[in-house]
Amino acid sequence: MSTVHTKGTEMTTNSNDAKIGGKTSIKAYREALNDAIREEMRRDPTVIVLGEEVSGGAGCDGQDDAYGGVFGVTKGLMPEVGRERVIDTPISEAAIIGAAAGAANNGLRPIAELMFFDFIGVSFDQIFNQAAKFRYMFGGKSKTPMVIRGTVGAGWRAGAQHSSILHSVVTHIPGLKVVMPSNAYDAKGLMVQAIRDEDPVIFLEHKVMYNNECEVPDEQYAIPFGEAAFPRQGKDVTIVAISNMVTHAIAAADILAKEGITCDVIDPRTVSPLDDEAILESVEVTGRLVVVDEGNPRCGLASDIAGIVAEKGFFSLRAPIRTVTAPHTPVPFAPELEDAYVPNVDKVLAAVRDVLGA
Amino acid sequence: MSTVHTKGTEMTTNSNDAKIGGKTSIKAYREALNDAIREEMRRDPTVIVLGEEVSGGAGCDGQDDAYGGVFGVTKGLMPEVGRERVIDTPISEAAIIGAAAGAANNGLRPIAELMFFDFIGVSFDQIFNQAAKFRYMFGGKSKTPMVIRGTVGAGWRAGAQHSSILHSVVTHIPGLKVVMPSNAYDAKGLMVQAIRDEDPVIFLEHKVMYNNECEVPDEQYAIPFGEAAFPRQGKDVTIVAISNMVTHAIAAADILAKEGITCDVIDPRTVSPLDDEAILESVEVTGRLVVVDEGNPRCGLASDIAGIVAEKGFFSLRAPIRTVTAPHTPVPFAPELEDAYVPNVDKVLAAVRDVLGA
Amino acid sequence: MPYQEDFLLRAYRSMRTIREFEERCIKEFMGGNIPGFVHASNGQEAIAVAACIDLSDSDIIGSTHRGHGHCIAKGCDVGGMMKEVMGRSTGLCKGKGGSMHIADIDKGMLGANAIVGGGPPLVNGAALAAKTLGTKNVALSFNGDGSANQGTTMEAMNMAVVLQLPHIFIYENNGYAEGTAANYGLGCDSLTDRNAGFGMPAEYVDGNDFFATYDAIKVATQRARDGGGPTSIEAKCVRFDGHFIGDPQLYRGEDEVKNARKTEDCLKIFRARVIKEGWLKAATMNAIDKEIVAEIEKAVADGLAAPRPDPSTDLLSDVYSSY
Amino acid sequence: MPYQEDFLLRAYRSMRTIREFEERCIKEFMGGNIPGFVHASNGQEAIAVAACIDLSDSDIIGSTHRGHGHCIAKGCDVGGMMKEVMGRSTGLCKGKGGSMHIADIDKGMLGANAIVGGGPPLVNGAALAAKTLGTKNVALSFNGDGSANQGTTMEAMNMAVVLQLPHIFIYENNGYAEGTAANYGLGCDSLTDRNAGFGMPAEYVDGNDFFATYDAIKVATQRARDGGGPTSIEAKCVRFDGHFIGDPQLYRGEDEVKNARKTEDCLKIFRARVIKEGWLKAATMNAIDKEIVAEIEKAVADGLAAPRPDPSTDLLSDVYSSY
Ligand SMILES: Cc1ncc(C[n+]2csc(CCOP(=O)(O)OP(=O)(O)O)c2C)c(N)n1
Ligand SMILES: Cc1ncc(C[n+]2csc(CCOP(=O)(O)OP(=O)(O)O)c2C)c(N)n1
Ligand SMILES: [Mg+2]
Ligand SMILES: [Mg+2]
Repeated sequence: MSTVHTKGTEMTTNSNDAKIGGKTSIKAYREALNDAIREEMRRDPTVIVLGEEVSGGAGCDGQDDAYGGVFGVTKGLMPEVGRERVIDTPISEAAIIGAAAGAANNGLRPIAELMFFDFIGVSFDQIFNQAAKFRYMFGGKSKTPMVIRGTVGAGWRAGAQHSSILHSVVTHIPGLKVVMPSNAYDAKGLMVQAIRDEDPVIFLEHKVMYNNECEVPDEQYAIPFGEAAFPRQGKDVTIVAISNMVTHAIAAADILAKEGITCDVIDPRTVSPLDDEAILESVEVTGRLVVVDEGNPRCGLASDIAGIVAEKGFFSLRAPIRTVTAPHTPVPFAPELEDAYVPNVDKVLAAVRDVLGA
Repeated sequence: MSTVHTKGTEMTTNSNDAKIGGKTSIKAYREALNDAIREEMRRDPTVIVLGEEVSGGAGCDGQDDAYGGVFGVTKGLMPEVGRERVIDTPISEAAIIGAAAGAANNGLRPIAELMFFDFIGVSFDQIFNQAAKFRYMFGGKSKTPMVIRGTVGAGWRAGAQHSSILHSVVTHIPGLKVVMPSNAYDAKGLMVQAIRDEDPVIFLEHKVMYNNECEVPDEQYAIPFGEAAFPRQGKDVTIVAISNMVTHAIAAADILAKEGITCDVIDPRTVSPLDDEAILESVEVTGRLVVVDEGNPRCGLASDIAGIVAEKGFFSLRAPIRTVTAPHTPVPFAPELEDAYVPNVDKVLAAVRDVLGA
Repeated sequence: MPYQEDFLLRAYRSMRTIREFEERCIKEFMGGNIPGFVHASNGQEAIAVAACIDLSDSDIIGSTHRGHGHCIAKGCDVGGMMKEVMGRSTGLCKGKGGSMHIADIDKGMLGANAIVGGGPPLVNGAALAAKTLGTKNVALSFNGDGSANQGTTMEAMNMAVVLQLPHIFIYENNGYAEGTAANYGLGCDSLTDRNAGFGMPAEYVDGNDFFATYDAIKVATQRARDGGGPTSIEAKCVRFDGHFIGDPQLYRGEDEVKNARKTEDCLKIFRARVIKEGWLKAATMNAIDKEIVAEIEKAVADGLAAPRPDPSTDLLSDVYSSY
Repeated sequence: MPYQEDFLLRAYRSMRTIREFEERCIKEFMGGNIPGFVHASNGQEAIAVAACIDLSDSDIIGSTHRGHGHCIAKGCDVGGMMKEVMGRSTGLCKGKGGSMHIADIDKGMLGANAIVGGGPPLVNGAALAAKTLGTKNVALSFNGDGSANQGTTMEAMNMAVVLQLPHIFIYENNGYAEGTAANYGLGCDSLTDRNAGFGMPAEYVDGNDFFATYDAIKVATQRARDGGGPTSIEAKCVRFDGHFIGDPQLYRGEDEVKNARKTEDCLKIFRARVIKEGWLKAATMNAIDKEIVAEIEKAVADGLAAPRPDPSTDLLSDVYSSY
């Protein structure tokens, strides 16, 4: 193992966190999230879940908990803790986020679900003008411990209004924390931290990853925000990738490794706060940076990171920074177009070869 | 005059546009906007204005046109064209933007006002998921010629919810154009273009600039989008600034000029599309870049531009890029804090000296 | 005979086309030929057709995620629609939109909408254009029991009243918003009464009865054309299948759908009525059925044979008119 | 005597404090001592006090841009408030909030809100916390005739009914939203009827009459505490000054305000009533007036003398609990 990252420890499942003791199991991203929420709800009676279909079947003749969230993330929680704490709501996202924020200021730790994070549009004021700003506007005299969960990203042929990955928009907003786990291990640990955190946390789950499995400790553990993971370490190129793009970055690194090119793959795990130190430290060694992000390019995370490095790590750079992002278009529906829209291994490989050739 | 910019022609009032023939007058930013809208409404009966208090006094016993917009930008329009075309609305921003977008698809050219652009939060879906995406989702078979006007920025001691400058959020969104004039001349020409444009345009007016005056041609003229202005030209440092930050960039350039340091001040005027060619061309000469932006730093315009240059202009760079932005905080209320929040001449000067010293 | 034969034939054909289109969509989706999220409107055909049958191409409708029926009722080409839901480049939206974003501006179909409550503000805009330009056109939005609770919908209702827009708000109350009962999500006892409170005439009709629905909407449309402003029409109906195709529908009562298909099928009810009244013959309708089966069969075959979009030309186009 | 003397004295003192506070704000704003946008609530005191007088610090209110009166009625320190609107570091929010963002969580004052309609969803949250934790606390949101038309407000009403939240929606109908008449912005004839349509009890009261308003809110509050869910109370009132301080109010009718100040002043009406009924003596109230003038005088003097925030320490703090 390379020694690029001083903070890096031996990795479990793409993560560099110190190994959690005790039993582990192979868990899907979805299950890992479910475990995290369930255990926190058991531990802390102030944790509630609210949103559309978070249980499902409200007022209906058939089964209760019919969905458990349309992606099944909150399945089984309502039967255990009851409708008082797993609350199906009308289709009123502003009211959902507002209820969570107001409750967070009054003793609860709500986990609000935006079924698809694309629905931020009807609730954005409650997120960016209310929850995010309370503490500052009130001179530090309030806290708003809440989580807003939502599924993001393309890949499901869901079209332009159900496939966005709007992390850059929320990362822009001071007062929010933004979390984007790339695997089940991180999903669990980051969700635990998100629930226990005292600030509003935007927790973005990539919809193509719900079935992705890895080894996950059975016990609860919290992964601190702002600490990157290093799923691959190397000295030739730094690749920063987030959420599902980590999958492609790792695949690219593994291909390149066979050619003798070692990539330092950094998964920031949380975009706000961002572990820019880890990135700068890596670029100091590699001199080359590729940032892979599924978001649109303008004012997006890729240029955000590129900008930070161009400012603080300039003298380390030996080649132009390369960003690999979606194009400046909405997400198209047709499979061929959507596949061309989302960055993939080939594009990461091309970018890496490009910065190495330069 | 330097020859950095091949497209640059003799400047009128901070602008490099070819001089418009005919009479000019000294006009405030507010008046220039009013002129632009009034003339377009006279010329084209499909242009309408809608929003809260765009006329003012609806249903009241007192004067009609009592406000003409709370900043007076649309004053006098209603008495001329009637309430049918200058439409006061309830406080329902989603419905305002939606009405504009739906009307734009059906033969009108609406100018919708968000009294403060901070109100984007309650209307964001209609902007980013609807208006911005129609054309793409519908396979090019629709057009949405609409303008969303709003006042932005700090400086009025208006607090966290009335002082934001959220251009980075809308710049992120494909399908939108984003316009931010820095002076009355550009305000008029860009507003004319915005109204005549076939795509949704976000038109952001900085609230501290409404009284700023300069020479403005009496006749109508359209300034094309995506063409930067070069209010000062120079060879030592490139300063990119937008909206009211141009004022500070020019002031800094004038101070530095006395010391023999010449700054190439670039005002992109439109952030989307962005005239990145002009920026790259300039950095090729200067090798040094300072970006000044009032927005928050993360995923903001400053790092957007820094990222573009770090990718496409890397080999021109002789020093780290410096960004001068607001901090990662909401806008504070107290005057001392707000003044410390907004970038100013001193901070621009410090950044320029920094990149020169490097 | 209170309705012209031609009218009845058009109504039947339109409803039957929707039914067949949706049933084939379900089949093709299950067979892997249609990607994405698809929400079928079978069972709710009468409302779509009652609302659109009298409209011209310059009258505008705005639809929802469950929009196929509205498209067909408004005259969109089923071949173009099938290609669109299959994601083909000759689809109505070049394959860029898909089922949830299908639109056909030439037919006055302003788009399905994958954002619940996204449509009504936009339809206000279409109505505002009609009013401002003095065209006498009307605009209709389709809404659900669930989307009634979205703030955008309620804002749009109030604004339509304030500006006296020619906008008919149709609420298809199928009893469910995904897996949530309508009467859970709606705090009120009656959506119609709630809407009346906004200051517009509000009617409740049995949406399984094409004729009752048609008559109510006709009055509303005429009022809107005459400058009388908006109306709310809540039409009770039944969603015959899942919220989305593939939904296991665990939340539904046992035999609920089975019974509804028997007793609350708007197509059966229509047929029974027109036969009983002697307005149409069963044989005529059976012949139409056959034609439609063939038409949809061809739409599917054409769809499957249609070209796929080419990323090198299609991915980046159509974002702006110019940029 | 149907009201205790102590209660009446508290009510009078509170209303009188609001009046004096607002009138001084206007003066200090005009004198350049208060920066920003300030919306004064003088004229509307009775509603704020009627709503809050029985509440404990653990009951929650959410306010609007016109929030000074609500703060005072809820027990916020006027000295801390004056410092806050002046932007001083010893203000209630360290000078970071200002008039439009004044809050005092310890007093159950969840914040003014510069976003029209921003409050009701949040107050639902406070009510939800009370319900979930079983505290028997209630939550009140203040709303205007204008903010009634914001989708967030309407969503919040429906959700409050669905979840049976202990939330009282107070609508201060002062006839205006900025320079737009309430009956222009509201498409309905009666906001109270519209709100009733959402499925909650809805009352209309004369907000200039402290007692009528108090009685109605008391019933609603008790119902909420008892698990009976939300209520809407629309209280008619008069805004004595501009929308914001400095507003030329061109849209108002001639003598409209002058007349209202004569005949619709809730403070005068209160005094007249308690004197007529023999519940309080004029002299007692006059003495209170004097005390209050002195108190506000001191608040202003203290405010002007208070330290200003220090950017080097205060600009970057309080964004997060930890980051
Ligand atoms: C803003 C938003 N919230 C939630 C959803 C997810 N969603 C899609 S359809 C639907 C239910 C809509 O119910 P209803 O309006 O009754 O229409 P129906 O499905 O019954 O036709 C939901 C919650 C969405 N697409 N958009
Ligand atoms: C979302 C939003 N839209 C518009 C405004 C601007 N604005 C501030 S107060 C106001 C009028 C509010 O009217 P009303 O609710 O009746 O309250 P009042 O001012 O009469 O107390 C408006 C339009 C705002 N602050 N927020
Ligand atoms: Mg439904
Ligand atoms: Mg009002």
